[in-house]
This record gives sequence, structure tokens and C-alpha cells, in this order.
Amino acid sequence: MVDTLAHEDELQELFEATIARHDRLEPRDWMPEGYRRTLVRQIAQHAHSEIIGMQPEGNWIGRAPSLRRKAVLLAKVQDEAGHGLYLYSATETLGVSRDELTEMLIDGRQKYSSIFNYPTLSYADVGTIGWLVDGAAICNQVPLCRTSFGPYGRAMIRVCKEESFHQRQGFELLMTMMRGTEEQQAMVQESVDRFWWPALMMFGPPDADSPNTAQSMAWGIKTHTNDELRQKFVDMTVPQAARLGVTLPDPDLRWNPERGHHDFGQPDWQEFARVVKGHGPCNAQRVAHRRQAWEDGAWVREAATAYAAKQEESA
Amino acid sequence: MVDTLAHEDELQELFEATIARHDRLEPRDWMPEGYRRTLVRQIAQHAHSEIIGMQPEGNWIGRAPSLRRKAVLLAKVQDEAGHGLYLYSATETLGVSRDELTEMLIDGRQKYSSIFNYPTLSYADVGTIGWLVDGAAICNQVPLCRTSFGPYGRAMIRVCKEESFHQRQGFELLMTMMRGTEEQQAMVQESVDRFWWPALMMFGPPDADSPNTAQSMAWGIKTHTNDELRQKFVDMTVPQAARLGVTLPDPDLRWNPERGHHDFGQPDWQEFARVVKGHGPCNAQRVAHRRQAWEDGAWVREAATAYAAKQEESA
Amino acid sequence: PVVLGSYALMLGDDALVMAQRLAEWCSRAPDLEEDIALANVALDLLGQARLLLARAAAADPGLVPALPEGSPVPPEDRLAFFRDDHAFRNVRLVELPRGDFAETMARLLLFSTWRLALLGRLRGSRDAVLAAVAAKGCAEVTYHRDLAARWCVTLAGGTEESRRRLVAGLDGLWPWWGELVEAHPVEVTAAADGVGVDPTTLREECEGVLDQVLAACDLTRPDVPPREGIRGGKGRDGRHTEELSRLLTEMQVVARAHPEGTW
Amino acid sequence: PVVLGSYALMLGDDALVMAQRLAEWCSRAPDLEEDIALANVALDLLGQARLLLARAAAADPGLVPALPEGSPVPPEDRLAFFRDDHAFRNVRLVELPRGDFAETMARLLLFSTWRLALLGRLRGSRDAVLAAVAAKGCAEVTYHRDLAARWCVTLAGGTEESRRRLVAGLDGLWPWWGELVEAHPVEVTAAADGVGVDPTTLREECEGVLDQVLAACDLTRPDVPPREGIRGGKGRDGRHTEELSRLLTEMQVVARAHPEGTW
Repeated sequence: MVDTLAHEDELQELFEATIARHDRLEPRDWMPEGYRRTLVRQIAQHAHSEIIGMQPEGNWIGRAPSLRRKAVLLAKVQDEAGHGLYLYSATETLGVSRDELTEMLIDGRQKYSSIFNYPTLSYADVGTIGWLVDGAAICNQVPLCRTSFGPYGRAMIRVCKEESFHQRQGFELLMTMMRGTEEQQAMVQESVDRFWWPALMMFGPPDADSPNTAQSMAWGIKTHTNDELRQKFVDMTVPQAARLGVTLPDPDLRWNPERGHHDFGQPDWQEFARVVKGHGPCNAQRVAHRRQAWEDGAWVREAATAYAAKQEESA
Repeated sequence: MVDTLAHEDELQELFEATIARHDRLEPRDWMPEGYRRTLVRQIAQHAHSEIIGMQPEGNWIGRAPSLRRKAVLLAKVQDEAGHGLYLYSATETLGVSRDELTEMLIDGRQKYSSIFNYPTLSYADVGTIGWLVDGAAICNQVPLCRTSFGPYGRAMIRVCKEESFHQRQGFELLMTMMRGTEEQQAMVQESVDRFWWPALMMFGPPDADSPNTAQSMAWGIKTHTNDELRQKFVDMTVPQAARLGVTLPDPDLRWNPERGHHDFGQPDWQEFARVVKGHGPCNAQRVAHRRQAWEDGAWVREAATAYAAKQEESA
Repeated sequence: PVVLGSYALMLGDDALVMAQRLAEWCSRAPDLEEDIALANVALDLLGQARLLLARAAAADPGLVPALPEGSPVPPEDRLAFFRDDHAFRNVRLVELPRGDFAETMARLLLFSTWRLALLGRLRGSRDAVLAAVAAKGCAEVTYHRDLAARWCVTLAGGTEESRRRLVAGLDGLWPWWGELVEAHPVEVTAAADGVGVDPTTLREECEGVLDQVLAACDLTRPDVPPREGIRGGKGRDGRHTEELSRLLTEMQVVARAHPEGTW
Repeated sequence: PVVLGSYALMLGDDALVMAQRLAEWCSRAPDLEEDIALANVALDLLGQARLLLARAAAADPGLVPALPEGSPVPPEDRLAFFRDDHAFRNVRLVELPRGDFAETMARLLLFSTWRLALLGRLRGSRDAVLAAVAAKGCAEVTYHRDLAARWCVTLAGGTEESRRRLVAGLDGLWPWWGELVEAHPVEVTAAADGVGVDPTTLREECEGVLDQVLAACDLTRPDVPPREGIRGGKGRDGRHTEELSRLLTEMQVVARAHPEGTW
């Protein structure tokens, strides 16, 4: 027992040295249980967000208003499924299977990004999600490409590359619509009005209310605080909004030359808390949709397993 | 054994006398097994036609183009459910339950009018079904108000009254549409083109190919031959078509002053045979829809039965 | 008249959207009797919707979508068929997918309990049309509520499966209930003007009735918080679920294809 | 060019409607891999549809619906989004509801077996655009057919339930198969002109392939006659099932709400 502990101490030192060097940990390396647990939770939540995130945009695939836009949208939602796949693979290297995580998602034991609990109400939302939601996701995720766990960091590199392509596509859709009819322009503005505050919430609560940030930063799982990332996002987005010709619905939003940043108002954090707790406009619907697909597909997965087993037997 | 036969002979005589007097038989009266079987089959087929007939029109309730038309259509389809109810009640007086008959319908052991195996493809079809299909049904059914079996005859009186109301409503919809835009007029003509021949098929095969007609007429279950009724329908419909301003799609259709009737072409009886056999455009769909509703509702019917039983127990 | 128009629109949209959902049951109900009963409820609500939308259009012609010059489409149909989802003012409860029979009856219980209380009070409206619609509607909605209550009790006391489904239906719908007894500024003003009813004043009565029905079901009110709105807005503000635009897509397709059509 | 236009329209509509149905699986498939695979198939077919509809519009501008002067909607989108169901020329097989996963794979097997045979021959079309679409499409549809065949074999040899569902899917779809290998006059003329393929000449090859897959499933071709048309007409004549207008209602709603929109 004493030996094991001594051994663990050494391993802990090795681990900390790796983190300190900004080197990457690989699945075969020893890691503290808390680190592993935090990683699994974070990667799973990210994977779930990709999968649940297919729904709000998927809602418009059938109604896309041109053949080109239909293909672009379908391909984008398909990419999200792909991101989910890479990320679930990263959790598998930590010993947790995709099926287990899916069960935790549909049981409500694990979360996904609260942004997807808001409905998509017009085709402009497809553009706004690309521009604001993927934009915010990129701000969150680019630093994760250098995260301390190898498989996660490599997955994030691929994800970020595709997300930034999606972000440009979203912006381009909105730009095209802003050059269209008055109704189209109004659709874009209305959509931005709905998504602005939920997009700011994507960075999580203010630093003062984010108790896990310090540990995650120490472990190299997180590299910037919520408020830092939120500020970065606002600074990046304001000039893009101007280029689009839309107004961001925040009367407190203005350039602060002293700080060299934009000042801006705070989202309704009580709303955020309610949505995270499950009471957002679409929480129940999103989880029910995922559960339905999972349950409807059970017989197919069983058939594939049974068929593979029979093939193996006869081989 | 000899006695029973002698007794049956007497009953048969009584039965035949009733038929000969054009009096009505009631459920408690003795009737030959063949008569009962034919009646059950005919009434059930009629009831099934009402219930399956809800689907082609029901297809447009959600899309009805005005609030008034939506209410008219919903009320009409509701009436069809009501007709189904009366008719199933008539079979119940012959000792066959609605549930048994429904099982026979969804198993394909019993038929319904082949007209409902054609799709409804535009809102004009709602009018055309009222005008032509209900019109043909009335021609078939008015004589049945004097049919030899009491409960059937009484059900038919009520059904016919409502059907003729529906027929006028259908005609009125078409008339309104013919006063509308060019597109609406074209919709009406296209719909009439599709439904004319199937409507003529509703009277069944030509007399020469209708082997059961003689027995049914002898029993007072049927009072006119298929061809007589078809002629009557054509003669009734041609002037209505003229009033509407639509063309009936039959190049052979013309007034024959010698016969005092219209001459007309023959429907494609091979198509009729194929549709009756189950290969029409919608047979599979109609039966599947009915089966789905029946199966989806099983737990509700079971719950109602269980609840009633508990109430009885505790009473 | 602007407030009256917006208020009538709210009550009309509630009835219209609920009727559209209920009519989906036609030819799909568990039994012919229920098929007929659900069609009856839908027909009553359609009738109310027609009168209320016509009243809305008369009170505030600015609400009515413009169509090509000379279009014969009457104002109530323009409102029903030519507005987009964000111009609808119904509570979100009525636009949710129909669900199974238990969910349908649970929703009808919530909706008709509330609407009966509302129409009861609306009979005293200073607007004669609203008062008349309410007077006629009370008898109709009493039947709807009884139908729903009877079925809820039957399903609760029927089989294990029916009870499970009823409970699931109630649990899923309860978060949408609060919206019915919350006041939108239009409702508050309409109440102050003596033409409408402030729905917050109906809460106690309605929840009392619901508690009675639930007690007969051997159930209690689900303990779930309300569904969030969007930017503080809900159905009455034109901020709906994803379902409404799909519902309207179907409902409006023929009318919109023929803006100059006569039906 | 009129025949070429109508012919390209038929092949384009087949691809478009099939893609619309397949895309319904997005976020609903049994597993992420299948979600991605079905989206791939839909994307390939969407791409084919775009090229074919553009070819149809170029060959016969008379096919293209008119929109308000100055509308920026390109011809292939006008064809996709502004025609009514009776102007669509797809076979009815592709418009049927998606059904379960087994039915989807059974349908994809029938459709892609046929389309692969067709595109293989169409590579020799005298029309350079059709020939190029066919050449590119062959690789795509080979993958579709393999995917479908692999899943049919897996489901046939998986569990009792999966086999039952596959058989039900095949039985239900078979009556619609005949329509694919029947010749419409446009197809006959296109074939005679050297631009198209007479589908009756594909029957033997296709049914040979299907028999092979079915043999691997330990099944034989269902013995069911074809579904009747309407007044002798089927999908190629614009006489469809009730499903197509519902599918188009969804597909076209946003585009039609904005006939002058830029997307």
C-alpha cells in the first residue's frame, strides 16, 4: 500500500511535469483520476453538443430554399455528426464507450451546450448559428487544440478547421440575405436579436461564478477564462455585425478606447441557469428527439452485432 | 332431424312471403343462412367503405384553403365515421361485432369500395368526391332504403339523407372553384378527369359479369342491376357537368334520343379487377393507415374496458 | 380597437391552432366514437376561431395581411392563412405535436379548463361580439372539458400502460401551462378596458378544477417549472416553438398557392 | 431539345425527391455512421439533381416556371421549388414515406441498382452534359448500391426482427419497382435520339443484380404485381401518390414565400 502510494507520487510528478512542459498526455500515460473524470465529462459534453446541435439546423434541411443551400446545410450537419464521432473516439481512449455516454445523455445525466435549447424559427437562423454559435464555439475551442490530452487536442484541430469553414458559410448566408429583399433583411435582424444573448452565454458564467475554471486551467484542459473568451468573441463579432449591417441587441455595447476592448451588457444569467437546469424552450424536445432516434435504431444495432457475430463464427 | 327440416321449410316459406310482400325482416326473424351471410358481407363492406372513405378526403382537412371549407370538410368526414357506426350497428344485430369486422378489414379478408383506392391529389378532389363519388353512392343506396332487412334499410335512410347533403356540398365547392381563377378551373377539370371512370366502376361489373346480382335481387337486398344504376348515374350527372362547365372524359358520351338515355363508354374493367384484387394505387396505404390507427388505439380501448370493469366491480 | 383586435386575435389563434392539431386525429382515433368526439371539439373551436378572427380584423384592419388587389379572400381567412408564425399570438401549448391519445386528452383538459373559465368571464365583455362568442362557447367548452376529464380519469384508472402514458403526458405538458395564466400587456389592457380578461385572475379557479380532476385520477399536479421563453417572450409575443411553422406550412399551403382563389 | 429537357427532368426529379426523403434521416439514424452515410447519399443525389435540372432548363426553357420580373432565383431552383406535384416527373418509388431503416435500405437497393445501370449506359449519351453527369454519378451510385446491399444482407442475416422488417420493406416496395423499368414515350424518344436510355432494356440486368443480393439474403423476389397508375399514367406522367404534394409542401415553403429572394 505504501509502495503504491509512493509509486503514485512519482506518477503524479511525471504527470505534472508533462503539464508544465505543455506536452501532451496520451491515453497510455498515467493520469490522476480527477483529471480523467474532468476530461471525460468535458469531451463527452462537447460530443453531445455536436450531436444535439444537429437538430436545430437539421430542422431546416427539408425546407432549405435553394438546392445549393440544401446541400451546404446537409453537409454541415453531417460534419457535426463527424465531430461527434471523433470526440466520442477520444473518450473511448479514456475507457468510456459511445453507447454509455449516449445513455447518459438521454437519461439527462450529462449535459450539452445550452445554446441548442433555443429553437430555430427561420432560415436566417441557419446563418446566425453558423456566424454566432460556431463563432463562439471556435473562440472556445481554438485554445483546446493545445489542450494537455493528445486525442482531444488532435480532434479539436480537425473540428476547429471545419467549424471555421462553417462560420464563414453562415456569415456568407447572412450577407447574401442582407443583399436580398426587405423581408430577408428583417429575418436576419430578428434572428440575430434572438441568438445574441444565448451566444454570449456559451462561454459559461462569469469567472467569479465559475468554480472549476482554476483546476481545469492548472491541468491544461482549459487555457482561458470564460470572461476572457467572451470578450474576445465580442471584439471579433462587432465589426462583422457592422459589415453585415445588423444591429446587436445590446444598448450597452460600445468601444472602450481605454481598455482597447468593447464594453457590453451581461446576459440574463438567471435565464441561463434555468436553461441549464432543463427548462429552456427546447430541452425536453432535444433530448426526446435523441432518445427516439436511439431507441428506434436499437433493432438495427442489434442486427448488425448479431450479423457480425455470425460471420465471425462461420469464419 | 326430419322434423327440424320440416320446421325449416315452414320458416323458409314465411321468409319468402315477407320478401314477396316487400315487408321488412327484423333481427329476431328467422332468415336463411345464405341471406344472413350475404347481408353481413354487404353491410360490412359498406361500413368499411365509409371508414376507409374518411382517408382520401381526410388527406385535405389540414390543408383546406378557408376556415369555412375546413369546417365543412371535417364535418363531412365526421359524418362518414357516423355512417360507419350505424352500419356496424346493423351488422351487430346479425351477431357480428364491429371489432371482428375491423379485424377482417385490416387482414384483407373483407373489401371496401374500390373508389377509395385512388389518391386525392388536389383540393378539387374534395369537391369531386362529393359530387361524383357521393353521387354514385346515392344512386346505389337510395334503393337500399327499401331493402328487406330492417336495420339496414333504416340506416340507409339516414345515410342517404346525409350523403345527398354532401353531394350538394361537393357540387357547390366545384361550382365555386369554376367561378374562381383559371388555375382553380383547371384543378376541377383535372380532378373530374381522374375520378370519372373510377366513379362509373362504383356500380360494379357489367350485369353479364355480376353473378350474385340475381340472388341478391330475389332476396330484396338489391333492387336494381349494376348497369341500370350506372345508366341512371350517367343520365343524372351529364347535365350537372354541363352546369359546372366541365367536360366528362368520355368521347363516346352522347344523348341517345331513341333510348331516352345517354350512351357512354365502358370503364377499363381490367383495371377494375386489378384494383379490387388489391393492386390499386392506394390499397396498401389505406389498409395500413386503418391498421395503424387500430393498433395504436388498442391500449386506449383496453384501458376503457379495464376501467369499466373496475367501476362495475366497485358498484 | 387596436387592443381589442390584438386580444381577439390571441383567443382566435388559440382556437385555430388547437383545432388544427385536434383535426389531425380524424381517421386515426382509437375508436369511431373518439374520432367523432375529437372532430366535434375541433369543429367547435374552428367556429370560435372564425368569429374571433373576423372580430379581430374588424376591430383592427391593420392586422390583416394585404393580398393582390381584388382578391376575394375574406379577412378571417387572410389572418388564418397569410400570416407567418411570428404573427400568431396563440399560447405555445396548443401548437405542440399531438402526441398520443393520453397527451391529447391531457392537453385538452388543461386548455379547456382554462378556456371555460375565460369564456365564462368574457360573457360580460363590453364588446358585444366577444360576449356573444363567449356565451355560445361556454356550452361547447364545457363539453370539451368533460370529455377530457372523463378520459383522464379513465386512463388513470384503466391499465398500467394507460396510467403511465397519462402521467407522461401531464408531465410533458405542465411546463407549458404557466403561459396560459400569465398576463400579456394586451390582456391586461383589454381587461382594464372591460373587453377582455386578465388570465392571472383565472389561475386559482383553473388550478382548483385541475386539482379536482387530478384527485379523481389519484394524481397531483406535476412539480415542474415553466418552459423558458425567448428574450422574455412567449407565444403571445409571437415567439413560438419550432412546431408552429411546420403546422402552418401544412395549413396554409393551398390558400397561399391561390391568393386570388375563391373557395 | 424538348425531349432532352423532359428526359433530364425525369432523372433530375428522381434524384431530388429521393434526396429529400433520405435527408429526413439526418439526426435520426440508428448510429452516427449511418447518419453520415445516408447524408452522403442524399448529397450525391442532390448534386446530380442540380446538374440535371439545370440541363433540363437549358434544353427546354419552356419547362421553367415564371417568377416576378427580375427574380434572382436560378432556373434549377425554379424547377425544384416552384413546380406543383403534377409537374414532377419522378417515379413514385422515391416519393413514398421513408419508412423504417430496413425499408429505406430496401428502397435504396432498388433505386441505386436501377440508377447505376442507367447511368452506366448514359455515359455514352450524345448529350455531353448528361454523359458527364452519368460518368461522375456512376462512382457515387456504386457506393450507394453497395451500402444498400451490405445493409440488406446484414439485416437479412441479423436478428429475427431485422429479417422480418427487411422482408416487409421489400414486399411493400416491390409493387413500385415495375415503374422504373417501364418506358415512358419521352424515354423511348430520348433513347432513339441517342441522348437517353430506354429503361425496359435495363430490366434484365437490374433484376439479375437484385436476384444476386436477394440470394445473399436467402430471399427471392417478392411475387407481387405492380401498383396501378391513374388513367394509365404514373409518376413519369405527373400522376403521383398523395405523398408527393406533402413532401413538396415542406420542401418548397421557404422558397415560395420569397419568390424574389436571394439565398
